[in-house]
Amino acid sequence: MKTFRVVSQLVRSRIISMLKEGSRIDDRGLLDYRPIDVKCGLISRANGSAQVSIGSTKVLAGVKVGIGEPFSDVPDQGVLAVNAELVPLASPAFEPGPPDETAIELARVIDRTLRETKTIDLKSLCIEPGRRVFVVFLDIYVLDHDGNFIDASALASILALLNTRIRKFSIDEGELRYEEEYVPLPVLHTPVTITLAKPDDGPFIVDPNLEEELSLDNRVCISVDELGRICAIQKLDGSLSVDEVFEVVSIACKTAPKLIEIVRRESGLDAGS
Amino acid sequence: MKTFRVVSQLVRSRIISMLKEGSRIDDRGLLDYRPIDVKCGLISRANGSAQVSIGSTKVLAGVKVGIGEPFSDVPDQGVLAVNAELVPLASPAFEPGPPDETAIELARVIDRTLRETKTIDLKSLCIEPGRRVFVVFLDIYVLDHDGNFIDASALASILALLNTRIRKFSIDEGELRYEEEYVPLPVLHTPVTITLAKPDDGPFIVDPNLEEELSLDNRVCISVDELGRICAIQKLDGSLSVDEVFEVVSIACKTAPKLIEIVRRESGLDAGS
Amino acid sequence: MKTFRVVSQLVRSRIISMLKEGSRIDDRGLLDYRPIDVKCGLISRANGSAQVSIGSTKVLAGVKVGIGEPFSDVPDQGVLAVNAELVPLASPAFEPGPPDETAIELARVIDRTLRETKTIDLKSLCIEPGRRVFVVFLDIYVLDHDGNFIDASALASILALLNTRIRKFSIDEGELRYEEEYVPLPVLHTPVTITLAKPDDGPFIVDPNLEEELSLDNRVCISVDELGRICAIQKLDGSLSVDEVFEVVSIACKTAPKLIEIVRRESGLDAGS
Amino acid sequence: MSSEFVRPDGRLPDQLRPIKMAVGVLDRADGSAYVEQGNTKVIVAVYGPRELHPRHKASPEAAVVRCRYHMAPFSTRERKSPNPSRREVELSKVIKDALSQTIFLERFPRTSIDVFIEVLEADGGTRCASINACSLALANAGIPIRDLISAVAVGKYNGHIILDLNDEEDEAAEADMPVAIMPSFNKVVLLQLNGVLTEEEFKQAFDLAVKGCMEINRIQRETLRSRYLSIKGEENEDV
Amino acid sequence: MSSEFVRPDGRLPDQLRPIKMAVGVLDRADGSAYVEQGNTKVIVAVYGPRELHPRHKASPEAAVVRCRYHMAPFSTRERKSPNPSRREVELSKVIKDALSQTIFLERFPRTSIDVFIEVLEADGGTRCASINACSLALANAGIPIRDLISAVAVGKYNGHIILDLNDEEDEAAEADMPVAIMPSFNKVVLLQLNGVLTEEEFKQAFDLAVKGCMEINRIQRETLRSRYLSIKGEENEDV
Amino acid sequence: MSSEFVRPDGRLPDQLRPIKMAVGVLDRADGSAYVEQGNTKVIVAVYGPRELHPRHKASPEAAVVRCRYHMAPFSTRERKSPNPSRREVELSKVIKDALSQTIFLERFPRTSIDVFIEVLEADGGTRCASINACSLALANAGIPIRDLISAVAVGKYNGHIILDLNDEEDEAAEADMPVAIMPSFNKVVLLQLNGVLTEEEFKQAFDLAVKGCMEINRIQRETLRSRYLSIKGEENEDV
Repeated sequence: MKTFRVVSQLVRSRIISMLKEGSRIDDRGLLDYRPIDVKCGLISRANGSAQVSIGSTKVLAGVKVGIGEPFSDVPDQGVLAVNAELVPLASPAFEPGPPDETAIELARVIDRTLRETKTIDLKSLCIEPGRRVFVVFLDIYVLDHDGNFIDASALASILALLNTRIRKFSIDEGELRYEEEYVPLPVLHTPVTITLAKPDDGPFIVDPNLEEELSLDNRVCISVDELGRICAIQKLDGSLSVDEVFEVVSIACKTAPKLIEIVRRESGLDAGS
Repeated sequence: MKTFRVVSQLVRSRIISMLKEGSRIDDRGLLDYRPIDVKCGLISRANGSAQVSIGSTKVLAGVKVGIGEPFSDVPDQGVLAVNAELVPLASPAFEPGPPDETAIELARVIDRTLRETKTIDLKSLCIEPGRRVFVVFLDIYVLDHDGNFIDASALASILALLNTRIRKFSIDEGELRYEEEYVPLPVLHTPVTITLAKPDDGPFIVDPNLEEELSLDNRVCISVDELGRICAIQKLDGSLSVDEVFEVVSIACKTAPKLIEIVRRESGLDAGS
Repeated sequence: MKTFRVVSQLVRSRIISMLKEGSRIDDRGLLDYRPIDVKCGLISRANGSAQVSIGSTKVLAGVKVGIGEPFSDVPDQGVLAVNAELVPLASPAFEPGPPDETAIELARVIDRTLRETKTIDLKSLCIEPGRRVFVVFLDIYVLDHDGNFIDASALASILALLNTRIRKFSIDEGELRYEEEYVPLPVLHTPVTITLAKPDDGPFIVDPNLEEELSLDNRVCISVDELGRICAIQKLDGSLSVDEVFEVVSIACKTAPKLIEIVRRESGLDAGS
Repeated sequence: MSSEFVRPDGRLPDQLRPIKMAVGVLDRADGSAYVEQGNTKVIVAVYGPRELHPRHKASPEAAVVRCRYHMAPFSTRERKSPNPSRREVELSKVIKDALSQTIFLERFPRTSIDVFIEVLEADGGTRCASINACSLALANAGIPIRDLISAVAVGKYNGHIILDLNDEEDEAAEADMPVAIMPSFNKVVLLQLNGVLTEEEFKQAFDLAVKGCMEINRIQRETLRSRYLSIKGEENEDV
Repeated sequence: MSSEFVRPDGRLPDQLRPIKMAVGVLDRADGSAYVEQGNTKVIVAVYGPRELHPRHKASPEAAVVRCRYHMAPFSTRERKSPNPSRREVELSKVIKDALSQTIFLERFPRTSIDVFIEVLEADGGTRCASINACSLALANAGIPIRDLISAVAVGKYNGHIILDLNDEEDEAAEADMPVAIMPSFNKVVLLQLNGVLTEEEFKQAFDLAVKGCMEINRIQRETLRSRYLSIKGEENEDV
Repeated sequence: MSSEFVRPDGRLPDQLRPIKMAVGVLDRADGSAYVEQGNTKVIVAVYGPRELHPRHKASPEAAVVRCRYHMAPFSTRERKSPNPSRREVELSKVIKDALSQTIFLERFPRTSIDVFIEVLEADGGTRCASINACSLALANAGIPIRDLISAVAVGKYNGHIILDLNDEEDEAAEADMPVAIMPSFNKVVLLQLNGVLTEEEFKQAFDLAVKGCMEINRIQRETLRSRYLSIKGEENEDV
């Protein structure tokens, strides 16, 4: 998809030479995100939803909860199914059709981030072991792609999950009973993802915009949760030196709390919100 | 499919100028169909079948009745499944492969015509509510495309349904029992479809042949049943003025009885046949 | 796939003119196979496996045994499912993607060879008639294509089946019980396939290598079992005269025992092995 | 029309749902628009005119309109598979046909104009809301059009002819008839009937649809003038 | 052959089913034919030689034959999904290979000759009926061919070698062997065996197939001469 | 690292499984290699640089690497459908990205270099074994590379940081982290973490991975020198 570089050689050179002097084309600090804007609960037909803008990159995540069969290796757990669509609205480089390798990579990075941290308490979503469990469908829709849709997707995903309400239920002798009341989905953690990029010879930045993404050869994303645990890494483009690997992990761990604070504030986890 | 106009500018001009003077290239009246030929019951392995020719346009419809699951929103009704194939025999413009947008539109227009009039008494085709019902597969095969395959498909479809015989059955304590005897499918109505076309500046015709279809920019089809009820409309190409909308509906309502008479005669619904 | 002939006109002419004088470019006799090399049981995760090389043509066949539903017309029999992949490792002419017509033809010829001879005793693989039976998945992987992958696939298939071990089981009041012990799959016959080719004007050869396959216009394969029964024929390329049909059948019947001996030796069916 | 008939959501038979429209809502697209009609929410992006691949699909005489009507998996009551359904394929076609009537296609030979519709929430009337958004997005992209197309559905519900059905009404309706018009030209560019009407009811319904389209057209024009419009002071934010 | 053995439908072992053939049955196609053998009904259209897209699939030396053998959903006992099955893919290939032997392909470089087969009713022997219809349709299209290919299946049923199996016989048969020949050249262009035969049985069966093909070839030639032929005064109408 | 911790298969935490490598194992391919790490068995073929179809996917500036990581249906505990899974699509991408770092792509504009990986048996670490085999196959094909990429997974299992997880360990592990490096350049070209680690554990694990890669790189170099290598005298034959 990104085989054609839509960025000119001139812009690319300028971005790299500015970075070497410690500045960015949009005047941000190297480790600063663009403005982040959040709207939760836009989609009333979804169980949960959140739209996140980072600069003009815009991602909408929606959650639907249904009933299905558990995986045979964890028969007593609900199912989390993450899907991502790079819909062609978002970029001239995106084409209609089933998810390509980039969309699949996005979905799988978010999936791992949520799954490995046990962010959703899937055990509490079992109805009848081995037969029926709740299935949490998380659908990620990238609507406008101005770079770094992974971090925006991670934020929209966790916010949509925190926004999700399901009918309170009880299991009475194998019978599923719903009550009138709606309750939150059991969400136990708030992992976020930090994407870093750098030119072959120059410093790391976080949250590359599209021009930066296309100009910088090396890119990696790292997920970190509120306990400071590293819960997913994916080298995306290019390469890192062995020392740089430690550097990106360190930057990610330092940056995560700022994003987690946004999640907590926007989702009402913090009392002061 | 029709992006390339296989009709020459000369033919097109001649068709339009003749129409403005009230005549057609094949000498028909503006509101006359080409000769209609019907053969019922050709396919002995099908539960019902009918082949309809309108001029040299030829459509074969076959009905198979099987057993399947009902839709969850109507658990006590049988299922009607309409599929249309524009098989590549029929035209150099048709390609092998899954149904394209034109074939899907055809199937959905026929489906709506039959479904909205409740032409098949689906309630009588329930075996075990929510679990097992009869499924009526109606497959439409366009074999030769010389224009107006929609009307030919609608005729072939209703005639194939009227031709359909199923084993007489009874439900005895949830058990399905077949008897030796075959009985007709419960078909309650006889809707037909009328396609009209016109040049931007000229009169309406019915039953455009292929050269007319390719020469006239505006086309619409309307389904009407034996009670005079309008039961489907689809603007196909171009546009109509607000007044023309009323005109096409009026023409369709006046033309329908002639087609319905053919259906009744060929299917033996009329005693005099 | 073979629309482009990768063999030069020069090689082609040389192969044909040598054949007319009774000799082959690799010095083999007309009815000689290239060296055949067999390795059984390479894949420990499979229930059975065998790799067969004929010259540098290399095919790996693996067998997995699972549980599934029987076919509705033989509810009391296990299922044999044969699939063949011409993986793109094997030839610049093979492309990634679902099996094309050549791969499907390969799988279906092998399938018929095994099915018509009742090589696997499928009746003994029924668990619960109409509901649950053992399914024998035979997957054929062509890894290196230097001609005649059909015969190599047939050898690898029967050897993989003979190599297959399943947990000993018993059916106790409809309950499936496994024992610790592993037992061989019930394989009753040892059919093999012989491929012959000839120029329009010249003698038949067996086991054409790739250059021969691309140079000779006429090709046919014939399966024969240890009882001398002809159990599959497929004309592959070109044509045969009526007399030549009898000739190829006769050659196949004479050649089969040599291949069957290899199967028996490598699988340990012969005591002397 | 019996003015005393009150609909499930309290509307009168000839009353539109609250409408919200905005243009230029996406940065990468050449043109974009967002439309809400009641709970139905649609976002549209337009790209083009641009080079069409593969080239043999291009026309030497005019631009080709390509249109994808697509529903987000979370937009419907039950989760919808992201694979295009037959309904989505049909709606893509009829919307494409409608838009092709208003664009000056002959000015852009060998190109495509690509219209991408995402239904974010589906509560009835999604194809009409889509067409309304497409019109705005084409205008926002600066693509020359003959007229702003406006669309609305009418239907027959409990024996009454009503305007702008929501999902609850649609499911129980005897008939549902989406209509799109080019008001300045008095042209009908989309017309479908799903259901059963007498000739008399059809006339009544169609007249109501034309009135509804005129009202929507007025709001579209205001939106383009102000680049943003919120009718009836809803609290919901735009996307 | 034991002439006393009578088959389920009353035929003798070496007896063909009633055959009906017609050419030029479709208007749009360059050539077409319809063939009935017993209840098996097949219709074929030929288009070409015509330009082949995409061009890199064309050959600078000869025409490419493309062939689709396809079964109508209502043609079989259980409804068949319209998606091509593995069986349909294989049969398309072996029919294509057979037809490629008879067409003067080298006269039409860079083109395709497209053969579309629709099985309308399947009661055994559909690939052979298809080949018989393809031959007629190629001739009807005026495509130069070396010979009219003729095909029929033979098989072993209850220990007897029989000609032209219907579905009931096919399902119970020990062997089914479709054969297609170019009679004037004494060439076998399709040969498949599905089942088990001794070498002796094979010879007997193959000889019977050749005889059957000759009989069918005669009927094909008469059909082309009269453009229409109905053998044995069946009541059924052609398609 | 607690050297007293012994793993299910008796290995020490920092111990690789037995490794077997061979190059030039296939005749048709331009380059090929076979790698076994424990029971994990992988075969790789490289074709190219060669002309790329369709041409608009080629780059005028450099070769395009295309990579397919594919698992044989019999390679896994339950039979795997041959259709590519989402996991296989992702792994194809990350392996392709890794290989693209080492090949002098700019020397072969307008071409593709096609890397086909077949996992014949999957017992953990298949992507790393694949990368190790890809390196060898590229070298075997004579494609100029900057360095021989070497890969191995590290993980956290029962609280211990361990090297080169097999399937049993992988399924029970708290974290699994595949790493690929270009040793002469000290470059990390593949890095994924699947699981949860503290920053401290990450450092420990990553250091262990680098050591493991160095050991594998030594074996790769010996293999290329001898064209065949069998470590630790395993009885299994190579493919």
